[in-house]
Amino acid sequence: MTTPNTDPAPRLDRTGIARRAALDLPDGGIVNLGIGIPAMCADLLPPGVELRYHAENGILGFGEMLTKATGDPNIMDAGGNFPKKVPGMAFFDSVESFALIRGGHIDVTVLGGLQVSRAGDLANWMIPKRGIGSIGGGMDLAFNAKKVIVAMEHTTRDNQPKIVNTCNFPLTAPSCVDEIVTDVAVIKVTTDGLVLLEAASGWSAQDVQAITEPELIVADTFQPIRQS
Amino acid sequence: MTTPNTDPAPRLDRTGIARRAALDLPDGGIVNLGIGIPAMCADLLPPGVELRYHAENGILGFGEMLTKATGDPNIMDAGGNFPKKVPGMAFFDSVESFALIRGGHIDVTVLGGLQVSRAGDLANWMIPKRGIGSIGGGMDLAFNAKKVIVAMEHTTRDNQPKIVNTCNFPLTAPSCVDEIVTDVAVIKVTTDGLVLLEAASGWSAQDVQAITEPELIVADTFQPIRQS
Amino acid sequence: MAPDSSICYGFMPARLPGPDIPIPGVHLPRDHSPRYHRRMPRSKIVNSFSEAVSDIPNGASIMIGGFGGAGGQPTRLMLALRDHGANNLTIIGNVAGISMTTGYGWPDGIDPIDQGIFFTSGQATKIVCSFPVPGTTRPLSEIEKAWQEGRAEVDIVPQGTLIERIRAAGAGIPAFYTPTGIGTVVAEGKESREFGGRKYLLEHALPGDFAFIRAEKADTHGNLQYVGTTRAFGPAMATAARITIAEVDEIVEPGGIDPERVGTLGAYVDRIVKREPGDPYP
Amino acid sequence: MAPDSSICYGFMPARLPGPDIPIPGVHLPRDHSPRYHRRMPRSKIVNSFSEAVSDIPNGASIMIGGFGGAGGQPTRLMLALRDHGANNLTIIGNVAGISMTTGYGWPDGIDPIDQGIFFTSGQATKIVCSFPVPGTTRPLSEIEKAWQEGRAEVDIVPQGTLIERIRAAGAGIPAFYTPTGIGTVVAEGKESREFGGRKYLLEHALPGDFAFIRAEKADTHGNLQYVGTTRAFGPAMATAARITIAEVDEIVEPGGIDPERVGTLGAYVDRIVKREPGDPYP
Repeated sequence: MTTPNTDPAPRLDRTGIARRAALDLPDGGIVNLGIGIPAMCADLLPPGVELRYHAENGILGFGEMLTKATGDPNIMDAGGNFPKKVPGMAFFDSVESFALIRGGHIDVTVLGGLQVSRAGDLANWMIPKRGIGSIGGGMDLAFNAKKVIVAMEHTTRDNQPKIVNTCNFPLTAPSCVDEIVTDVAVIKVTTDGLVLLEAASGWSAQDVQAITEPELIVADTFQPIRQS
Repeated sequence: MTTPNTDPAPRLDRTGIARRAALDLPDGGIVNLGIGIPAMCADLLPPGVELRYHAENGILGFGEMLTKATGDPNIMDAGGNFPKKVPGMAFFDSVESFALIRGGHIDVTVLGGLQVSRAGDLANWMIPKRGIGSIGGGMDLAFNAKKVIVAMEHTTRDNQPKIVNTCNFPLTAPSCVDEIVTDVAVIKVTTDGLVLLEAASGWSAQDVQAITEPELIVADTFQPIRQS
Repeated sequence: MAPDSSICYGFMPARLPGPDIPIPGVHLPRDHSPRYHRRMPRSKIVNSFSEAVSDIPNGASIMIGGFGGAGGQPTRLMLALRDHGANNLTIIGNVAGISMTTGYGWPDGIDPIDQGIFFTSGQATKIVCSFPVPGTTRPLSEIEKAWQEGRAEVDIVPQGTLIERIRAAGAGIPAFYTPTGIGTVVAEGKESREFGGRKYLLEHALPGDFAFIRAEKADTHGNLQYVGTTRAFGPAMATAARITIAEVDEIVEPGGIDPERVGTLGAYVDRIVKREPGDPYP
Repeated sequence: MAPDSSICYGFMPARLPGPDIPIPGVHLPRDHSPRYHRRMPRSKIVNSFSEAVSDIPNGASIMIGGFGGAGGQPTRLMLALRDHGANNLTIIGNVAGISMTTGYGWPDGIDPIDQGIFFTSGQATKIVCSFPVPGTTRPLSEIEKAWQEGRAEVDIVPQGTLIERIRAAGAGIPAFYTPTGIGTVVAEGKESREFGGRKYLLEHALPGDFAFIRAEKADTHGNLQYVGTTRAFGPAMATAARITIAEVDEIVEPGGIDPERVGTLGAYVDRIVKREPGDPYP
């Protein structure tokens, strides 16, 4: 399937995707943000929402980031950034960090995606043509977080759908995704199929469907993508 | 089998048993001492020997004990005693404490015994007529310590053998005992059978055999029980 | 002596502690996996021990932290639950019923409290523990009495297996293999398997409905700091229960606990109750 | 692209790291269980990094602590092993080969070091890790290059499974079940089983011959204190190797580490080497 780019209106930028995903993070929740767009959510929370951030390398309760110049290599997150030491944080080892993840104690994780299937399968760790990839902590998060949000562009660079009937990239986890936030849509994964909740301003449900492989169910509450 | 008490000479007292067992504790080793006679070893070490004591409740590196009046209920050993806070000790939880035991990191444990069999099976946690008993941490120690020494009286109060062909008390662990130190003998468990290494002063090998159910192999080096 | 069926060695409680007992505010996640849905209240501080245990229903399983002696026991939560009066309880602890028979580190002049209080009161009908019977020359514990009279089931688990089963429940591990118990009564009726020439038993995760944890200090996020040997079963139990309640000497603002010294993450703690200063109980 | 057989997902290394490689001073216990016989030297302090790694034989498996970025990496031990020159090594790490391609927390002006040095040098022929390939727009890591050229096998394990397998090796657990990996390439060729309506994979303990651990401080008993996020894989690896070597900034007398702050027990540490003050490497 080749889809010419016939966008009816601009897509959100990466910040817009992150800002929308951030709206679904529960106040007071334990949250793990993947690298890339997911990590941007932290700076885009609605007012009054306070989260307890977890990073796989063994830190809970960080917030503001320092620069490489001001940061301490002994206090990092899993993406190689430098969290500021703030009151209420905790350090621990990888055994405890993954007991927290695997035990189902992460309320929400936001992950990047290469493909998401109709059934909520996620593929995000390997491009088949490279032949090798990095699983990291993402697979444990995808399998075990209470809620999995995928934040990604809706299509590949050559405008191929990333939301597909069946992933042909190696899976990170089957049936794990609860919600997909892209630059043109917010989609909920249900046992009945994918439900289109919101679309970018100027985009109709049909416009979103045109660049989405599985058939979308349009929600009764279908509305423009919220940004606050 | 009923054996009248025809002791040829006095037996060691509990202190004597502990003093002999203490001779086999390796300098610098990680050691767990059970309650009763085993715990007494700590005060009876030969000069120059320094051990790193472990207790199941999550403490390593203690030594001197305080009294209930001077002790702190927040720093206890597994037997309800009050170790003094000394340099180099460490506190940890039960997960780590039993990872240390089960992972084979305890060099020697000295345990009490109700029965030890010819094959080195140990029974020390339940008297069948009571119908119920306490397994505690002893089973993990018996299964997993690198070396298991049983320190006990050689016979029951009515002079029945506690070293038997087959234990009829519920087992703590099969084939776990390396060495038995009693009030009349030191016996090594080998694949060939029980080897009598030492006997109490005034006791011949035959005297020990008379109150021991399995046939004993007398070591070439057979000698009086060492106390230093 | 009670009938044989009232004693077992390391089996799951007859009623698996977990999602089948409704607890207000606790909901099952969509896939019925052992991922517990906790509330995320803005304040975890509860004003009294009685309030902290007030929603414990009949039939709940209660994990009791510490080792079993004086230090590290959540004594005030235990007394509150006794006064609350829920029944048909399953108690999960380590050394159980020994303080009341032997003292076990309790200061002179104070009557020791232990898990036996739930068997004296008749609230508990089952215990899962490693050490319920005092030494041979000691009087019977309240638990042993209840067992002898047929009022309670006793499930005796080797201590290392018990703590690892509790850790497994909190860590998303449904089952694991351990060498401990092969060739003993503990192995009866269980699967065993050889790895690298040695035999091991298959043991299952042991979750609980509520965990009572004793710590020195909590911050308002629920991070806990322990002291000395009071850790014991507490940190693992905090991860393995649907609702974890901490009994602490002090509540501090975030930052009042060194991030290097957090023994239990706030992620695991649902309620915090502060003890009265000068409480005579250890 | 290297042949298929050179990549796998969470299998034991072709040669099980463990007792079959003779290491001076390390003896098997009588029953061939995974209980390692450590020497009990009176002093664990070794004067140089080169001396600390001098007995590492060809074919050994080396666990490298930390997370994989700047903080917590035992960089001086790694460089000493590179200079020592043992070959046919299996490296066990987490994030691997990423610092040298992306910086990953390293200070500006210093060329980053990571596990890739053993693949550049040709000493390592296998790696077990979770994250050996940098992001799609990044250059190839030394590990990926070695794999592409058929010089190295790569075994990619989900991070939570990797650390739990290492912990299991140190904790006497030969195997456990985890949900992570079901329905993915990670599950291929592995046993799975249902517990409580959910499917889980059977995963096996992963021991090592040597562990390189980075800590802030050691006392002369070998107790280690970690700082911040430098813990990561170190504490578990220290328990899982036959010989554990700690690279520390400071060596103190017993008592110089708060007993509440010991992150790795001295029981697990065989050798301690102090870094030079002012070492520019993080």
